[in-house]
Formats: sequence, C-alpha cells, structure tokens
Amino acid sequence: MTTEKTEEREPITGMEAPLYLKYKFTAGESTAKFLSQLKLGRLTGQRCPICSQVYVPARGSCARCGVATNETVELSDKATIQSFTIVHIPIPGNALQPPYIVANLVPDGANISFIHLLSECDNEAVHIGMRVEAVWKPEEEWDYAMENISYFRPLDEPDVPIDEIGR
Amino acid sequence: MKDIAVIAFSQSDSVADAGANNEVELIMPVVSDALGQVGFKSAQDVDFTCSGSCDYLQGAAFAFVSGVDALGAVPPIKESHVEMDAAWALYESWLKIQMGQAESALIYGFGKSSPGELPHVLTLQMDPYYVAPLWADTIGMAALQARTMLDAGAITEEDMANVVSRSRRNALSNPHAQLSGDYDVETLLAEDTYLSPLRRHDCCPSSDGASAMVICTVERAREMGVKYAVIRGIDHRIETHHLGARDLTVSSSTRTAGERAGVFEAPVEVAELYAPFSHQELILSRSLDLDGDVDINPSGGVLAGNMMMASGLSRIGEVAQRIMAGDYQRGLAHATSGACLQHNLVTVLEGV
Amino acid sequence: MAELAAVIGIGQTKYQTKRGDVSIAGLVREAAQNALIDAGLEWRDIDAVVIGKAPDMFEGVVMPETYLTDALGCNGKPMLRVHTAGSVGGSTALVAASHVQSGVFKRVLTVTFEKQSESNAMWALSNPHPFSPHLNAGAGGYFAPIIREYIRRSEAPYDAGIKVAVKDRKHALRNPLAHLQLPDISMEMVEQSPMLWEPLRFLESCPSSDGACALVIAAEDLATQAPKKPAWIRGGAMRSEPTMYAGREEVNPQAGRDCAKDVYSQAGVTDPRRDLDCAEVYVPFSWYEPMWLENLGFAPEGEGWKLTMEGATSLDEGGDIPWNCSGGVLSSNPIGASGMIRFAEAARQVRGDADDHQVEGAKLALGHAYGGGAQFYSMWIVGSEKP
Amino acid sequence: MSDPQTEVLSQAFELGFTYTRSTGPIVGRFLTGLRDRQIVGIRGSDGRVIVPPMEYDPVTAAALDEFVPVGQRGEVTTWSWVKYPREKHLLDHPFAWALIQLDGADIPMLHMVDAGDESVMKTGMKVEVRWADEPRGHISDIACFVPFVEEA
Repeated sequence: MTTEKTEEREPITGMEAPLYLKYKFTAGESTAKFLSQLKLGRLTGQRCPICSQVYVPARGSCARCGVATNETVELSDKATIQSFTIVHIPIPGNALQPPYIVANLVPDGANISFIHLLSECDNEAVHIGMRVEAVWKPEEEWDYAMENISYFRPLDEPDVPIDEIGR
Repeated sequence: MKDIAVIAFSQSDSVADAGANNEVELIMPVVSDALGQVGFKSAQDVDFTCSGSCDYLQGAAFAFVSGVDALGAVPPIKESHVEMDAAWALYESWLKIQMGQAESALIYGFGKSSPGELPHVLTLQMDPYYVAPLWADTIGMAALQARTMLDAGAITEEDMANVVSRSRRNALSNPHAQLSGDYDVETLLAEDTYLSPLRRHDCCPSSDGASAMVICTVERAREMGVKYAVIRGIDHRIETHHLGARDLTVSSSTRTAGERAGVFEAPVEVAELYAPFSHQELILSRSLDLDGDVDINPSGGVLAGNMMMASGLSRIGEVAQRIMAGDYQRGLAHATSGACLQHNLVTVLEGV
Repeated sequence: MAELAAVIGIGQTKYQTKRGDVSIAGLVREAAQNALIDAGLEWRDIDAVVIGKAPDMFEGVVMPETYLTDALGCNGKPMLRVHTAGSVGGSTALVAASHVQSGVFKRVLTVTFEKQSESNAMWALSNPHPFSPHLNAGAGGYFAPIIREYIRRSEAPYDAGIKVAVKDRKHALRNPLAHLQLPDISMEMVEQSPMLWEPLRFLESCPSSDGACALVIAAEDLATQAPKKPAWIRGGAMRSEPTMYAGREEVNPQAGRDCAKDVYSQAGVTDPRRDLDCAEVYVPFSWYEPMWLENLGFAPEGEGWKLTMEGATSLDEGGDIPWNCSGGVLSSNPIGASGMIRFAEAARQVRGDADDHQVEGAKLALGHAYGGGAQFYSMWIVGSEKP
Repeated sequence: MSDPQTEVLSQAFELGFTYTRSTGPIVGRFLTGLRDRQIVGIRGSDGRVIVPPMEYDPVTAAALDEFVPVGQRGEVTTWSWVKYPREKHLLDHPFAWALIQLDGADIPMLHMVDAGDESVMKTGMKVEVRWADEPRGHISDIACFVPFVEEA
C-alpha cells in the first residue's frame, strides 16, 4: 500500500458491529401447556383461583391478583372483536400483504383478549363487537404455535353488546 | 441517615437450568415467600417495589415487564426497575424510604442465564468499539486479573484453591447451593487449568434463579413485631471501563463504598462477598480489611451458585438472615457488576 | 420529610435521525456537558450519576453504565441505571431526584439517551422470539386498536389526531433542537400522509431519533446559589400496572389516573387546567393528546378532544394550557430520553428559559412519561417558586 | 378439564443485529490509523499516554484530544491462556488475552497474543503487531500480537 493511496481515503467515522448471540429458549410451563393443547387443535386458558377470570394465553399468573393460575379451561375458537386496526405496513418477516386487520379478540369463555389476524372479510365492515371464528391450518401442519390458527373470519351471528365483551 | 430494617428474604435454589420456568414462574415463589414471612399477601402491602434484571440474559426485551404479572399490581403500585443486580434495586428503595416517600419496599431480582452463553452476553458490557468486537469474554478478563495478582506475589494458587475449598464446604449447609462438597486444596490444585491461570473451580457456575427481600423503617418493623436486621449503611462506586487504566490487584471502588457504608467504624463478624472468581474474594477481603476472624461467605458465596441479577441481593439477604437468627451481630454484604469488579456495592448490617 | 430539590442545569443534544458525528459516549457526554455548563458546574462537583435508557438491544451494549463511566466523570462515584420501558426518562429523573431528596447527596447528574440509528427501533422493541406469535408491526399496531376504542367512546371527530400532529410540529418550529422541522405542516399534509395503522397516519406518529437529555439536580442550599433560576421539584410520582388483566381499562388506564392524582396532591394542584401553566406530556401518537387530557384530568372523560380542537393546548393559537411547546415526542423521539425531555422542558418553562417556545410567565408545569402497554407512568411537577 | 401432560418446549434462536456505529472523532482517528497500519494513543490529563485512545480522561473526565503515535511493539503486562476458544473468538486455536503496553504508551491495551503454546507466554515478554491482510478501520485490523525476539 502506498502512502499516496492512504491519503486519498476518507477518515473512518463508522464501523459495523455484527453482534449475533445464540440462545436456546425454553418456554415457561404455562406457555408449554397452552402450546401443547394448540398442537391438538384446542385453544385453552387458565382460571384465577381468586377472581375466577380466565386468561389466554396464560403466562402462569393472574396479573390482577398476583397468584399462580393452575386450572386449565378449554375455550371455544369463536371470539368477539374487542378492537382492531387495519395495518398498512408489512410485518417484518411475514409474507402477509397489507392492508390487513390485526384485532384484539376475546375467545368465548375467556375474559381477556389476544391479538390475531382477521381475514375473509370486508375490511370496511369490521367493527367492535363482531363475532368471528378461527380458521385452522390443515391438521398435518399443526405445531406448538398460535399460527395453527391462520386467521379469524366473520361469523354470521349477532354482535355482542360492547359492555358485555369479555364479561 | 435513617436505619432501615430488612424484615424478610427469600431465594430460589441456584440451578444450572431452570428449564420450563418463565420470569413470572421464577419470581412468584420467592416474592410470595418473602411477603408471607411478614404476613403480607402482595405488593399492595408495601409502599414501593423495585426489581433488577437484564434483558440480554434471555435475549428478550422487556423481561421485567412480565415480572409485574407476579405482583398483584391491581390497583396500580409504585414500582421501578434497574437493569442491574437487584442489590441496586435495594439501593433505590433505600433512597425512597430515606426521602420519606415510602415506609416499606419489596425488592426482587431474577435471571435466567441458561438460554445464552453468559461469558459472551457479558462481552457486550465492554467497550463497544475496542473490546466487544474482539469478543473478549468475562472469564478471560478475570483470568488476566488473577495473573496480575499472582505475578505481584499478592496471592498464590494455593490461596485461590483455599477460597474454593472453603466455599464448597460452606455450601454443604446451604440448601440452595448449586455446587458443594469437601475438596481439599491438593485435589483442587491437581486439576488442570481451564483458562490459565484459572481452573474451572475458580470460576462461579452460571445459575438461574431469583431472590426477594422486604425492607421497612425500623419503627414499622417494631410495630409489626417482626425480627429484623438493620441496614446501617449502603454505598456503591464504579471505576473506569478501561481495564488497562485500573490497578487490577485492588478494588478501590469497594474500598470507597466500604468507607461510605461505615464498614471500618467497627469490626464485622461476617461478610458475604460477590466474588465470581476465587481470586476476587481475596481482592475484596483485602480492600475491606477483613481478617482471619471474619466468617467469609458462610453460604458458599457465588462460587456455589451465581444467579445473575439476583446474587448481589442474595448476599445481603444471606447476611441479614444470619443476623436475624442471632448468629452474628454485625456483618457486611457486597455486590458487583462489570468486568473484573468494576462496580461495587457494600452494605453494613447489624442486629438489634 | 423529603429534602427540597431543584433542577439547576439542563442539557440536551440536537435530536435527529442519526447523530453520525459522535460515539455513544459522545452523544451522552454532549447532553451532560451542556447540563453542567447550564448549572455553572465542573465534573468534580457532581456526587452521583443516574442514567436511563430503553432496551440495551437498541445499541447492543449491555448495562451501558459500565462503558459510560468515563464519559460521565463517574470514576469513584455511584452510578445507577434505570429501565422502566418508555417511561424511563421520567423515572430516571425521579430516581435522581431521590438521591438529593433523601439527603444522601447534594448534586446529582442524570442523563438518558438512545442512539436508535445504531439498529432499528421495530427490531429492538420486539425482536422475534420462539413460541410467541410475531404479529406486532411496530408500537402503533398495539396502540391503534385502543385509539379506535377511544374514538368510539368519545365520538371525537376523525381529525382530532390530525390537529395534534399539526400543532406539535408547529411547536417544533420554535425549538431548534426538535428533530422534525416541517415548515409546511398543515391538516392536508397530515391527512394525505400514508395510513400506517388505522386510524394512525405516518405524520400522526413519532419519529425515531438519536439524542440525549441531562439534568443537574441539587439540594436546596446549593440550588439557591445556582447561577440560573432553579426549577423546584414540587412533586413526583410513579405507578405501574400489569400489561394485561381481565377488565383492564386500556383507554383511560388507572395507573395514569392514580399517578396524576398523587403528583397533583403533592404540588397542591386541584384543577390541572387552571393551576398548571403548561404541560409536557408523552404523546407518541397524535390521539394520545386527547386521551391523556382526560386521563390526567385536564378535561372530563370523553371531552379531551374538545380542548385539542379549540386550540386550548396550542401555543400558536394562544391556548390557556399549552401542551408540548417543545414539539413533544411527535417531533423528537430518542426513546430512552423522551420522558426526561418532557421533564426537562417542563423545567425550562418554569425557569423562563424556553426561548421561542416559552409560555409567558409559566410558574408551574407538568412533565409526564409513560411506557410499556401504557402501564408504566412517571410524572413530576416543577415550579418557579419553592413550595 | 384435566391438565394435559406438559411437554418441555425448547427452541434455539439467534438474537442479533449488525449495528452501525458512528465512532466520533477520537475512536475514528484510532481506527483510521489502524487502517493505515499505525497506532495512536491519546495523552491523558496527567500526561500519560492511553491506548486505545479514550475519549474522556478516567480521572478528570476532561475531553481528550492530543493524539500521540505509539509503537507497534510492546510488553505483556498480564495475560490469560484461552485453551478452549469459543466459537465467537477471532482465533480458532488456543491464544492469550493480554494487556500490552506499547512502546511510547503508559496504559496497556487489551488484545490477543498468538503464541502457539502457553509455555511461550511470560509476563514482561515482548510482542509485536500482526496486521490483518486488509485493514479496514476496525480493532481487528490488529489481527493479534505475536512474540517478538529482539535481535542480539
């Protein structure tokens, strides 16, 4: 390398730092229970021994009471829309084309919502209180994953009054 | 400063892999146990809650957010979090009580190091331009420090083995310990080096676990009629991040923290030192003027089990419990963070 | 009783997409040095340092206090690192204040920062993890359904959010440190910006910024000797609640209401709209202004949007209770620092030191921050006079 | 319903990002030097030369700016022997971590010594830089240090 060449180069002002760490993640007991049931095509929640509210997906405690939840409850795969948003940007690493609907859904038998996708619907017609049902992937593709449910789609049922959602 | 009372402490076992336990499942048993020791049911029964944890241990952002699910935080609670060992969460809580905004506090720390490669997770604590890109690992750095001590004639390999031998032996009576046993110095020294000059047994194990503590004003502890140990002083100090700019054979920050916490005002009978490597216990004891009469690491210390983010709080709990049980009247506890004892906290505890 | 404490120095960096001219330490140092200069102090005058930031994954530096010790003159001093999600900037200021209010220290430096350009905010805030569905296309995807529920309940006009987006960007034009400088901002421009998460448009969302903010907090005896007017801390409060629990009120969270009540009672505020002169409130998405107007008691439930639409929160429209005169989070958002910027800007107002975005004669101001799933809150009230 | 038998679910994943760091003038100057196969230190408040250059003095906290060129040879002040390199380590065979005080510097720097065998390592030994084939402005432009025997 010649000195001349050196002088032509711009001073260093930045550097790349590729920091990649490997982990082996083990799901918590309550998550493992939930996912084991999902692999069988069943949506389950857990009931709080104190306030009796049903959590889905359960994380091992009733966040309100601060106690462990141990009783598993099978839930319906029908749900009510608690709220939703129409998303116009892609999810990183997901093939889904915008616009799509992400909804907070309360499954029948539970008192809390989780987030999932809504499809087979007219985006403009989606509303709070609307009834929906899970569309499952083919059974042979079931894994320990919420993605076993591809999405939810509207059900031909009357809306749930807004103050009764999750009650 | 007001004297503040430690009234309850609980810790999990130190285990190599807590497996199917998420944050909530790790925290809830120790939090409920600590609260239960003084008849409390949830975080609603204290004025303030503060925790310590580190997202990078498990590789998920906001691990501490889930921690709130273990507390019964409805109605909402006064709560805070440090991305540090929970010994510093105790410090924050101690300030809160000193300023009169709380009379009692729940402190907890938790860590699950098993999913990752801890010596490299902690690489990312070091200088991001000069050191982290070399993937300098924490064991390698500690070994540099040990060599400095050996070269200076400040310690011998036998001294290091003695520390390990005592730690493992003390850990025999600690039901939470991950490593314990009777090992004589000769057997230990016969082992080959692992990251020279360190042997494997000179390095703490990596453990999963959690611990929790309840503190309150001394007045409150008296009203409640519970046993307590008094925090007479607590202080922490940090040093430069450039390893080459430090005298690695001493811990000046521990010394200063010790002075500020009042360690040297009267003799201590017991000390729990957060020394992840055997030679560091020797550095710490010397920086704190601990002589042969002091019981050092009666629990076995972190060489018997090192729950990252909880072990510092556990050191304080170990001393507090012994004082509450009447085994000792005055002791100190130490916590550390960073490479080669960069950041150190010292607490002085006394009996009533 | 707590000792009196006051802000005697404030330092900020310029906020921008990428501060390519400084290292992480350089960024933090710039704010800290500015705060020391403002306070007329040297590094040796500082007793302890408290830092705060959001997840370490933003910069890939674990527990960064260990690396930042030299940049902040901490050798041999105590250094603490706070992390309470998005509210961290506010919580860090409160923890720093407690170092002084406890009587343990006389002068404390506190700094918060984020150098978001080192990675990517969407990744750093929710990196994919095994066994958890990854459906969250950014923070807006989480908050948009809650906003939709607010609009349903309050029957707010569709353009209340647009109005906030314009108002805060107009305020930013008065603040040279603000990241977004959009001289042509208008209702049409915001309305025509791309829809991201209905009902939130691109210009109704906060940017991603590099930046740092610092404060020097001192005990009463030293604060009265400070070269510039101190901002007296009249109250400080924090509250947390779980992200999800059955029956949780997400639109108007109880933790926010309780936190406000607590800080108001400490400062003797009974009617915030009347008693406070201005507020710096964490509004990362436009609709959170009307929502927080209600949550913080500036307006009855369901009527926050009316204040926004009337111009009550606008400095340019001569509103009686200007919110976010600095341009707010909608104009600058280095996440870990955003809360402290609110606290600092409230202090600038009562020091009479807010330059072109000064609210004339401001005596009492609120600084507010929130984080997580709108579940962590920290607030303070600062005043031009001692309590 | 009865609880199903719970399975333990584990899965490997990688957490990572290629961070784009801006260096600022001090770190940048050092890295620029490395690209040209030169090493610079910085003069601290007490006159001591610190390598790699710190942006701020560890004692006085002053912003530092006086660069001082230092040598490419130096002395090992302490070392440790990595018998079992980890996957991330830059050398795939046993090596030493060392603090190395370069000629003209007062504060030693951390780097690796490729010594072949632990028995070669001695505190106080002389080492010299082995440059990367294509320096690019990165701390690893110093591929490592190697033992250096002074000619008689």
